[in-house]
Amino acid sequence: MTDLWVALLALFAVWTGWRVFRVDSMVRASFSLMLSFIAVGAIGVLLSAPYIGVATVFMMAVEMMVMAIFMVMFMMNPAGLNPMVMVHQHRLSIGAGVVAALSLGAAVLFSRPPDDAVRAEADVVAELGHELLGPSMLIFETAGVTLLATMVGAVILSSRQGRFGAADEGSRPPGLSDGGAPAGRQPEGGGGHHHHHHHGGHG
Amino acid sequence: MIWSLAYLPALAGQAIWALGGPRGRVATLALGAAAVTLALAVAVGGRTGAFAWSDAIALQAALPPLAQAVAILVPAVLGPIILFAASHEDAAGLPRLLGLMLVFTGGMELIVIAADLVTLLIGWEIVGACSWALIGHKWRQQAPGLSANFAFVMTRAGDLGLFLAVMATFAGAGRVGYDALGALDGWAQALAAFGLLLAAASKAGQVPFAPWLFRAMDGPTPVSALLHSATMVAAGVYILARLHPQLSGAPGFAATAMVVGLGTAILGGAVALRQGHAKKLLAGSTSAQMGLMIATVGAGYPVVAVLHLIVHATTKAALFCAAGLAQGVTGSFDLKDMRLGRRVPVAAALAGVAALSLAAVPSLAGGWSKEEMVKAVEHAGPFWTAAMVIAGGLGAAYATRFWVAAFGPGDDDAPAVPRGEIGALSALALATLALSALWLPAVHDPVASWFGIALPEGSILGQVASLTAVAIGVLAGLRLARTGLEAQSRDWLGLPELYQRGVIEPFHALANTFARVDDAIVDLIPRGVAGIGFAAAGRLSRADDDAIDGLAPVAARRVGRGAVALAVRSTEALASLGAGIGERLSDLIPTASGRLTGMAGADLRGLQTGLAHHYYTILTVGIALAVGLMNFGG
Amino acid sequence: MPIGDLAPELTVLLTAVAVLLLAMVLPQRRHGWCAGLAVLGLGLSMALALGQAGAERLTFSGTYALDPGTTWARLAIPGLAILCAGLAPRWLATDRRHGEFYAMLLFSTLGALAMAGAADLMQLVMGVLLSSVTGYVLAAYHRDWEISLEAGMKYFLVGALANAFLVIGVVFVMGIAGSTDYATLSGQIFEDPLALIGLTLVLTGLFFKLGAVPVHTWVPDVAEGAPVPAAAFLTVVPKLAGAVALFRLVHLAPGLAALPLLIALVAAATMTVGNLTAIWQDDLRRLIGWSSVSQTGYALMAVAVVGVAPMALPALLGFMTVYGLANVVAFAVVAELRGRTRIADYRGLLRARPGAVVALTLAFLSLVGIPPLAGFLGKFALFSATLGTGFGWLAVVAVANTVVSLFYYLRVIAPAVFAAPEGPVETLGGLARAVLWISVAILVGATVLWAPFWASLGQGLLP
Amino acid sequence: MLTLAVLIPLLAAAVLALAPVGAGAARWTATGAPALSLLALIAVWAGGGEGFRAVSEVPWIPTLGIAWRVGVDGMSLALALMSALIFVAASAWPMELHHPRSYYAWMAFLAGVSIGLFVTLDLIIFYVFFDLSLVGMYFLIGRWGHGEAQHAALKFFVYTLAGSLLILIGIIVLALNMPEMTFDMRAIIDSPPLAAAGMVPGLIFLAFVVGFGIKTPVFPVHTWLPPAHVNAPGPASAILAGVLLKMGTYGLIRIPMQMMPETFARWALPLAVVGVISILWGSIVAFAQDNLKRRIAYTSVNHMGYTVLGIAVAGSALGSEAARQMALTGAVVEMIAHGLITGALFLVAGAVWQRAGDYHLPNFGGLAGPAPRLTGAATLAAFASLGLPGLAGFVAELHIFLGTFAVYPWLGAIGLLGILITAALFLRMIRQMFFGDMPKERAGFTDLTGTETALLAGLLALVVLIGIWPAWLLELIDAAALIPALGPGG
Amino acid sequence: MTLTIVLLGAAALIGIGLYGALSQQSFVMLMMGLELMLNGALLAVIGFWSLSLGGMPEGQLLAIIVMAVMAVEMAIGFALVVAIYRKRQADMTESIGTLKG
Repeated sequence: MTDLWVALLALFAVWTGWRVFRVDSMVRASFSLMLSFIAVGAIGVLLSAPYIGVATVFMMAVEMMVMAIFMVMFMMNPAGLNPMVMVHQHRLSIGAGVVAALSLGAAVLFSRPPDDAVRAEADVVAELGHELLGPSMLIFETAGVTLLATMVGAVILSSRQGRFGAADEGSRPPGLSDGGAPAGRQPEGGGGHHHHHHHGGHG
Repeated sequence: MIWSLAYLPALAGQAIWALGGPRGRVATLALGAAAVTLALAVAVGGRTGAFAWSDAIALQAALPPLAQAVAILVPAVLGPIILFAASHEDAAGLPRLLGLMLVFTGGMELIVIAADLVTLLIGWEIVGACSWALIGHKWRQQAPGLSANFAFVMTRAGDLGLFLAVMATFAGAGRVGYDALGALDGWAQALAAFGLLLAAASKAGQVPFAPWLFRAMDGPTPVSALLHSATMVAAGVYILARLHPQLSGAPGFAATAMVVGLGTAILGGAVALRQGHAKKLLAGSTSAQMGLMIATVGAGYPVVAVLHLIVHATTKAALFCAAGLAQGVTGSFDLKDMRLGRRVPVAAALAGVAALSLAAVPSLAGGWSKEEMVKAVEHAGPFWTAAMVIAGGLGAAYATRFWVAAFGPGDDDAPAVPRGEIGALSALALATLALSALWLPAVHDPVASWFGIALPEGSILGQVASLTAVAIGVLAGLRLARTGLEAQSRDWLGLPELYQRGVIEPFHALANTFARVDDAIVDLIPRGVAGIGFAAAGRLSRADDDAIDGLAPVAARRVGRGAVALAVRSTEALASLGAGIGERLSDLIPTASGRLTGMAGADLRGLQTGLAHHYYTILTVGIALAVGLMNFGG
Repeated sequence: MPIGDLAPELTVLLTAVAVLLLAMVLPQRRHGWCAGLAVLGLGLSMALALGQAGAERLTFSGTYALDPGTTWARLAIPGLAILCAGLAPRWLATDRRHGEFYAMLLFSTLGALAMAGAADLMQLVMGVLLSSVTGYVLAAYHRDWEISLEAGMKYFLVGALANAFLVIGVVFVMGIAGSTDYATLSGQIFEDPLALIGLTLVLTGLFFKLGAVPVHTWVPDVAEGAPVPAAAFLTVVPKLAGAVALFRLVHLAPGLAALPLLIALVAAATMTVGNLTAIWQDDLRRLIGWSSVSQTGYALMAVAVVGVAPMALPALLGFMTVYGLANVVAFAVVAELRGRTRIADYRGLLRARPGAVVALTLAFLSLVGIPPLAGFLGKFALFSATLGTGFGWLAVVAVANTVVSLFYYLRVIAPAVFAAPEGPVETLGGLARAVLWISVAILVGATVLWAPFWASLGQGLLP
Repeated sequence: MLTLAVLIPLLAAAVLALAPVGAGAARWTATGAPALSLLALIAVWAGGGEGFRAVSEVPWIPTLGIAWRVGVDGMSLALALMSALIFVAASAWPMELHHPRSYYAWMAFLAGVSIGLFVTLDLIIFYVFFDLSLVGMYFLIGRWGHGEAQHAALKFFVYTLAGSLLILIGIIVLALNMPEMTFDMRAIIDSPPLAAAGMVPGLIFLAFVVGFGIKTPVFPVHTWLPPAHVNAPGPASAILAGVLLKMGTYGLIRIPMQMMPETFARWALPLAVVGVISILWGSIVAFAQDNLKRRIAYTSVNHMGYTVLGIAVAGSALGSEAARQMALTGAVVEMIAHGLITGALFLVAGAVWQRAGDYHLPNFGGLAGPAPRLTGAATLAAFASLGLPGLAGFVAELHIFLGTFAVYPWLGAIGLLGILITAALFLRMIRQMFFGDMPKERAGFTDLTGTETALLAGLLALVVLIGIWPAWLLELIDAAALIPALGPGG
Repeated sequence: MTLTIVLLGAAALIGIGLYGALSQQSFVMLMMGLELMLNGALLAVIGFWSLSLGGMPEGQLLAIIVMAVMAVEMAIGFALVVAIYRKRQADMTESIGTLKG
């Protein structure tokens, strides 16, 4: 029974994953992606990894909400809700995806992973806790530092205003002479080809 | 001590050149050096010397009688020539001229005293280089420079034979002394013998090297006199005579020497007979006379050849002085313009002595030594003797013709007074007269015993034939000189026709073919690459047209010059090809790889499009390949 | 948990946090002080590392290795980071978030250290991730300069895909081998295709850090677009760490014949692509970027002969050290010349700025491997390690590439030395110039110091 | 002592690079430094001894068997002496220069490097100096050359670096195959590794031959030479031809011949053929050149062809011991002789350039009038180069041909053609330059100055001395000690 | 059996994700492709942990790491997209093509 659910959920995850690139707006795409994640999270719950599964579901739900809001609020107004097709090297990409999936599938079929299912009585959440604060503490801590660094970095890059006014003002290389233009290649005319040219409801 | 024979004149020559000074002082110093050399040559007879370079190579010197005779001859002839030069040549270049002549003499003496092949080679090449400098003495003019280069390259081509001989001797015996030469056998012996013959033939102006002697005539007259009498040209004969004991064992050596010698003697005689240029006539005669001597060596009588060499040296030096004197009077070497008998009667008489000696008229020295040579060749067989007799007849003809044309009684009787020239001429003519004493058994027997040989015995028939030929030759010479010096009728003995049909026309056809090929190649050549080779070839063909009548001698000369021209041209073509295509081909190694690399660089640069999805593609393809390798490549 | 084992890493971490805090309180024009603090912290970290130099053990339950490789990384990485930090104060003087730059630099250094010492695939992933995310930020640090942002974005795009592959690879390897622990993985023959794919994907993740083909595409863009101090850092420090990490990983699968071959082919491709593409560059920074791709290719020669040649590890470490030095010198010259980067702008520079041209020449000749500069000794070590194994042909490929590389290095030097000078040249001066000369001095001194340095390099690594 | 001989010029270079001295002082510093080296080398020579002498050793990287090792045998001492002498002449040669101080710094640097290359006994140090010579020459040609100097310098550097890297590979493989890794030349010569037949020794030999062949240079890897010469300043050309080319042939003797004799013997014939081809090719192509320097440059290919032929014969393990010694003696003498002669010729060419700014031979003529000393020097050098007896070139070529003929008769015979063509081309050059009419634009051409005359006279006097009395040189070289002992048939 | 199905699902997700990463012009859509690949990794690690490795704790840790990678990459990615958008109003990969060659 569980196996059937798992199989169906896996199929659902794949199908929704496929939908991500088939739907005609980014918001729908991100909801499809969320559904795919939720399916995987559900598989986790079914396969005795409740913590991981639930964490996945919650985390991804939040992330995808953020992503959707992000697109609506911040990015290409009103493109976030508009139908769109924005692809390049499409055939090659399909080919690459198919080849990757098929060869991984073949590898899966030809591989002999150990056959040792999780014991039903195991207290997996506690084991995870012990692992995190025990043998793998260094990894966990490194992950923590990484998250910290990511937050700092993201703030640096994205914040508009800093302590001293506009955060990015003056953040450019020194010129060849004091106050001159930076050396080397110059930016190409201020975002000349704006995306509006590329999609306009033909989708 | 023995080495001083070589380095003393050489050093003296350099000193004289460096010091310079007025005509008289230079001449005196040079004469003094020649005299000292002469004295040394007399004094050091029989001595030996060695100068070690390393364990393997030591320069050796020795002076057996045969060598000593030549060693004495060289400075003895040099003296009068210095005298001649001092009065005949411009004062400006005189120190250089006399100095180089002394260096040249030193080189010749080194050849004479050499007792091993390396020493010989050293002298051999130094003589060649000095002759280059001497022929090119008048460097401001175009012709002497070209001629000097031509002569040097030509003789050096023959020198390669000497190089081969040295190499073969070392390879065969591990040493390079003359004694080692005798110890050779098999291919080493053959290579050594024929290498030496080649070298000797080139120095002695034998076919096919004869043309360089003509080109050498662009040098000053004293140089010609020296070159053609006791040095350079004589070196070829000398070395064959000196090494005859060691070489005669090589199979085929004797016959080849005789073919070359007698062939040149006849062809050279014919050339001389048709010449209108005084010095070139004499040059042709030198080839012919050297041919006779080489044939004599081939017949097994080296001492006889050397005796003729000595006689010929005084004779020929005298004749060149006479020719120079005549040119001094008329301003050119053209025999047409001469007939100076009334203007310079004394000189004419002295030249007459020399000319008769060259003609081998009995009672004069040349007559004796030539008859001895005929006797020597008789031992080789009747055919050789016949050729020898014919050559002798030709010699009598051109000698007579020369004298009559140059010093026969002419119309103009305004006296001209060449002083120093007369002195030199009379010294040489007197020497010729003195050598005539060799007719006397009281003289020639002790000479023969000093050399340690017996003079050859000949048949009466041979003597008669030879003398008859001389007589006919003299008469023919008289007639030829009288009937003028322009082109003769083409049916002279039928030979010109034969040459024309058999050699000249086919050769022209061949030359034209080559010329077309050459043109095709020349098109490939960047302009200006040609230079000396083409200039030389052009000059050769012009000289051909100017000086040669299209008669018998033409064949010899054309073949020789044609061969040279061909060699020069083919080298030229190869050089241009090398400089052009070949260099580009070898330059392909760096440039082509460089260019390919550069193109690959430009192409690869194109891969870095600056577009992220292309980066992704590269990454994905790379991973696919890596996965494939990991799964299937192990 | 012997927390002291990680004292150098913790020092870097604490310094990073301290710098972050300091940057919050300092007025903007004093942010240069943060550089001082960072340098102090890195120096302290090096001193602590020196104190643990002899250690040879696994720590933190086998997730982190203390061995010669880690010791070297703990000295070389902070050392080079100090030089890069020294280039920054003048360069970023106008930046309003100047202070945080050093925090990111320190976090990135920490990531590199974590990567170099990782003895567990998961730790490796975290090290790579920390190093990468901070790297993106460093590359894009000139937020008011599109070129820099573009460089950061491209770095991110390539890195994100590569890291995704890395994680997938780790999952597969763990799924088949049952562990991510090097000590457990060591010697296990990888037979299952899934495990082999996993291993390949993990390698790809490290190739990304090293800038090796096919994940080299970010290097020239970052070298050209990133702030020069960051470019110097990013083309050097992650590579050093990646090289050690890769060495450790390849060390794990001795029986896998295809693995050395793969590395060798990647090495050949990397050096060739890097060199050939560098030929016609007309931007100096980009040229250095491509040259650093090719240098990665040379370094991989040593990895290809892991386990076969006893000198492989010292050769790798020695080569990477001098490569890093020479690269920092080259970027220091660019920094000192205020980012002057078009090759045409270097014409006749010898007259105006002889010091800079001499330094650049020394750096380039060292990168070519002209003796007696240390770059030669590095290449010599690589050749010595490679020749005599089955991968001698790699040395020949490297020779051909070295010849090509001389060509493009001379394309910069020749006009600088031979041409007539053009116009006035301003410099950055200050700490940047000091760093330039300090690094030149170290580079030149490396020739003499090579013998003790070489002797101190370990021959083997812990799993 | 030998270390001193290397360090003095290098120190002088450092001083010149840093200290602000005037042009005159720079010139005398750059002249004095190799002169002091020359004295040091003469002291070593006077010290006498057999085999490697004046040896000293300072460890550098002991774990890898690399050390600063110096010491000379007859061959290297002779070459070092010759190099020092040529550097004295080339540095003292009067030049009008921009940036004279840097120029003389590079000259002194090259002097130290070149002497160092010949006196070192460590393969890595050898390689170091080998490469440094490229760097020095690159900057000399590129900065002070004329015409297409930068391109020529680039080609020179890139091409010869390719060769040197092959040598590096060879060196490393040799050292790796020693029982204990070492780069000590003496140790490797004493027990040559890679004796077995097989692909690896063959490939390593090939690497050495190509590497040294490029530097030498031999056909067909010689094409870097003419442009480098044509565009270099005269004294730099003199050094390039006189000293740097010798590094190739010296290396050929020292490394492949002495350190892998079996392999060398196996491949001696192809090498000899390459030598003969170089002889002919160099002379024939030189014949077609209209540019004075190009012509002299190609004769270098020709002369180095003789040297390579001699070396190949010496290592052939065929023929008699005496013949091989003869060939090797000839090869080494050819190196010395060619250094002196071609050095002199290129200095002459430099003098011509300084006066006329032109190398195109048809634009010349009749210079014997205004410039007799120049004519004399050029003629003497040309005759020496074409192998006239009594001059050094003859001694060399005679030995080479004697040895060659005893081993490979046909090659010896074919190679002889080279001396004929060389004669033709040099005589043609002399005639074009000095004889005949003087073109109008050459009016005012001046003769050699006193300094120039003295320097050329010094070099040429040695040429004459070697030509007449080579015994001292042959004894110094001691070719018998150079040829590795090898079983018959190798 | 279940494991195989799960892994095949993971393979499909990775393939689709790769397709997305290669084909999408928009930064955001491209990142969704990367997320999908990591989703596949997550599915695989859950499958391995539960069905193959006997629930060993490192498996869960790896799952967390996969999530951490997702989060970190997304955060920094969005920050970069924001920064670029602010300077250039660009949200597509083609619009950042200055650095090339």
